Amino acid sequence: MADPFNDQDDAPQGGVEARLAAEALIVDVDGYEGPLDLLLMLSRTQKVDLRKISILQLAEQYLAFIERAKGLRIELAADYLVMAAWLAFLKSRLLLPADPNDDGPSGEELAAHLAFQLERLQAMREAAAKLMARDQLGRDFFARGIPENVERVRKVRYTATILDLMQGYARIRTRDDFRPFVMDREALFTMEQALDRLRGLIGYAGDWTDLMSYLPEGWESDPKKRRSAAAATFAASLELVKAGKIDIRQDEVFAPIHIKKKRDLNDG
Amino acid sequence: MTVEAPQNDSLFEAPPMAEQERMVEAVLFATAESVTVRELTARLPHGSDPAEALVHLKKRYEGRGVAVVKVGDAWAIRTAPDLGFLMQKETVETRKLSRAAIETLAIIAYHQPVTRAEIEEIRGVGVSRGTIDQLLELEWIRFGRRRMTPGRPVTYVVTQQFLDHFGLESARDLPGLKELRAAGLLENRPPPGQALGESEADEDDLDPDEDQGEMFEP
Amino acid sequence: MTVEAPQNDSLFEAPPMAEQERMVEAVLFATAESVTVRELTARLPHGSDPAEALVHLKKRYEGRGVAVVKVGDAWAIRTAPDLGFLMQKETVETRKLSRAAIETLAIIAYHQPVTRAEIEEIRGVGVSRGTIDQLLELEWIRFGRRRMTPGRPVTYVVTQQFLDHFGLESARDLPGLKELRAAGLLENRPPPGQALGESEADEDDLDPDEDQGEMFEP
Repeated sequence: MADPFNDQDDAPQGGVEARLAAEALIVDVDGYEGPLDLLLMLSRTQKVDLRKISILQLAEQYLAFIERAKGLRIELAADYLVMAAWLAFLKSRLLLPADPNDDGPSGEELAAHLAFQLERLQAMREAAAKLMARDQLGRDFFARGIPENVERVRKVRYTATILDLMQGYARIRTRDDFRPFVMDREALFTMEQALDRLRGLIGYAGDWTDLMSYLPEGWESDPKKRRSAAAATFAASLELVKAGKIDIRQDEVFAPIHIKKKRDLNDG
Repeated sequence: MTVEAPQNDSLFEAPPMAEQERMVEAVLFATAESVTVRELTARLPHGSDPAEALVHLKKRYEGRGVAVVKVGDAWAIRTAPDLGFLMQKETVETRKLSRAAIETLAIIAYHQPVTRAEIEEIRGVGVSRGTIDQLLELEWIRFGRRRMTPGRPVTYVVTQQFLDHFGLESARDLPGLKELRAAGLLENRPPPGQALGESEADEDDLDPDEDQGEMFEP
Repeated sequence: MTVEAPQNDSLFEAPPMAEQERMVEAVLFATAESVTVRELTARLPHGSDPAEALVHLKKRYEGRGVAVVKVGDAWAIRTAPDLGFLMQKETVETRKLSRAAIETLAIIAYHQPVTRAEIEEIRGVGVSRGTIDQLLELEWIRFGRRRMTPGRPVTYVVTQQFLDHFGLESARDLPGLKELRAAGLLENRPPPGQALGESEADEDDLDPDEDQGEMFEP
């Protein structure tokens, strides 16, 4: 890479040469990876080890470079200008006696850090070059050309603990209270049961009797049971009417239903 | 290492046979398809004898995990036939048993032998065939004797594997209802408003009140 | 259903070491990728010791056309580097990396785990998103843990594929790493007057010069 700073002495005096030099400069600025990279490039002109570099001199080189670029109307990215401002500040710090009231970092500290940054960047450059010079997969050494397919077999293992089991069981047993639709057989009186009961009892009643008095014992109070027994007994009574065994009557809507054994004609 | 005299009058000597063998080995390994002797000849340094190198290489791999094999008129390195089983990768995934399966399993454990109708009666919801099948496949339940009632329904009982998995000597060692209550396990109330169908619907989903279990932890 | 060998003292004895070596050989030959010892353990019969088998296998291939190489915590078979000239046909043209990408890669490798702000601090210029993306796409870098500093910035580290590509056993084997460390050039040295970590505070803010870096890429 050409060092633009080297042509500083024979700076463009005009004409074609000036334009050519200006073009070269544009190309070179574009070639830099930021101000730190430019500084690193400029530092090489000092032809000393990076550790012995004069930061003051480097700052001057950089500022001169930026001035020249400006003079040639080269557009510089903002961070090049930020670096220029910072280096100008650094330069003044290095040249002027330290202000005892300023507790900020000294010019020497700032210069040392810049030197460290340059050395580190240089070191990373070299490391990158060494890395890329290594033998590389697919270029110098190679992987298997005909890989064989590895079949994937997925297997699921189910787990459960004894606690899961106990909790599961407990959950079911406590759920009983919450079952809304399960037929509770204990509270169910079937029509068959009602028929049996009515057939047995009807003979004793000679006169009209309230159907509700035929409900089985213990089914009258619990509303659930009462409902079931009443429905079954009513259905059974209709069965018996159909069979011609009893008469049934209701005086008005919602009035009690009465039944009576049908008098057997043969009984006289 | 014997250096053979070049067969033809080459300007350069062919590499030693051991070196040629290395080369053939590398080419067979890295090439995406099987390689003919003609191609090997073209790729190896002038004067090489890949056919001979192949003989040596083939011999070297005898009894190894891979073999140098002839495929048509070309050569390749392949897995030894007896090691094909290694070309399978088994991944085991651990999953928690669904709530439906846990409950069904619990009922079978506590009430065995028990029929499917009885399980449904106790759970208050239907038991899907998949749930029973899963437990059978896990070998945690098996068929017991048929019930001597109309329809002669099959019953389910838990297995030795079940006892092993849950660390039980016998199913009778499962804590009874009284103990469950004492342990606070029966005080659990399902979330209010939980309809019956719901628990069935999410049968295979992750247990929605999974974290409720923490309530029970001692 | 297959009954797996019990985890504890196995009913089946592990195969002899020579057989285990064959198996490891077959598995490594069968894939273009590197295989971890953990995966080998999973694929070999129960009770096998692939780590030991690998030691034997590595020795067996010394000086051959292919070599058993360690890549991070995995192993692979690769052709001997001195035979690369035979493989012109296999050479994969890799996209030429920009100077920015190469430097960024080196910085990540030598300074990992490293944040984007730290990379920018070292290079003295913004790192374009495209550069990082390219390295991620190559699978040479991946995200490391977030840095426990304000903004919790992501960090980058190099991958197993990176080690494989550059033939490194581990990131510790990076060329010149020791010397760089001894020279203090891998230290995170904050600019004077700035506390450590402060530079990372604005890490997750949008970088105003984000796309500036791209200007410089060739």
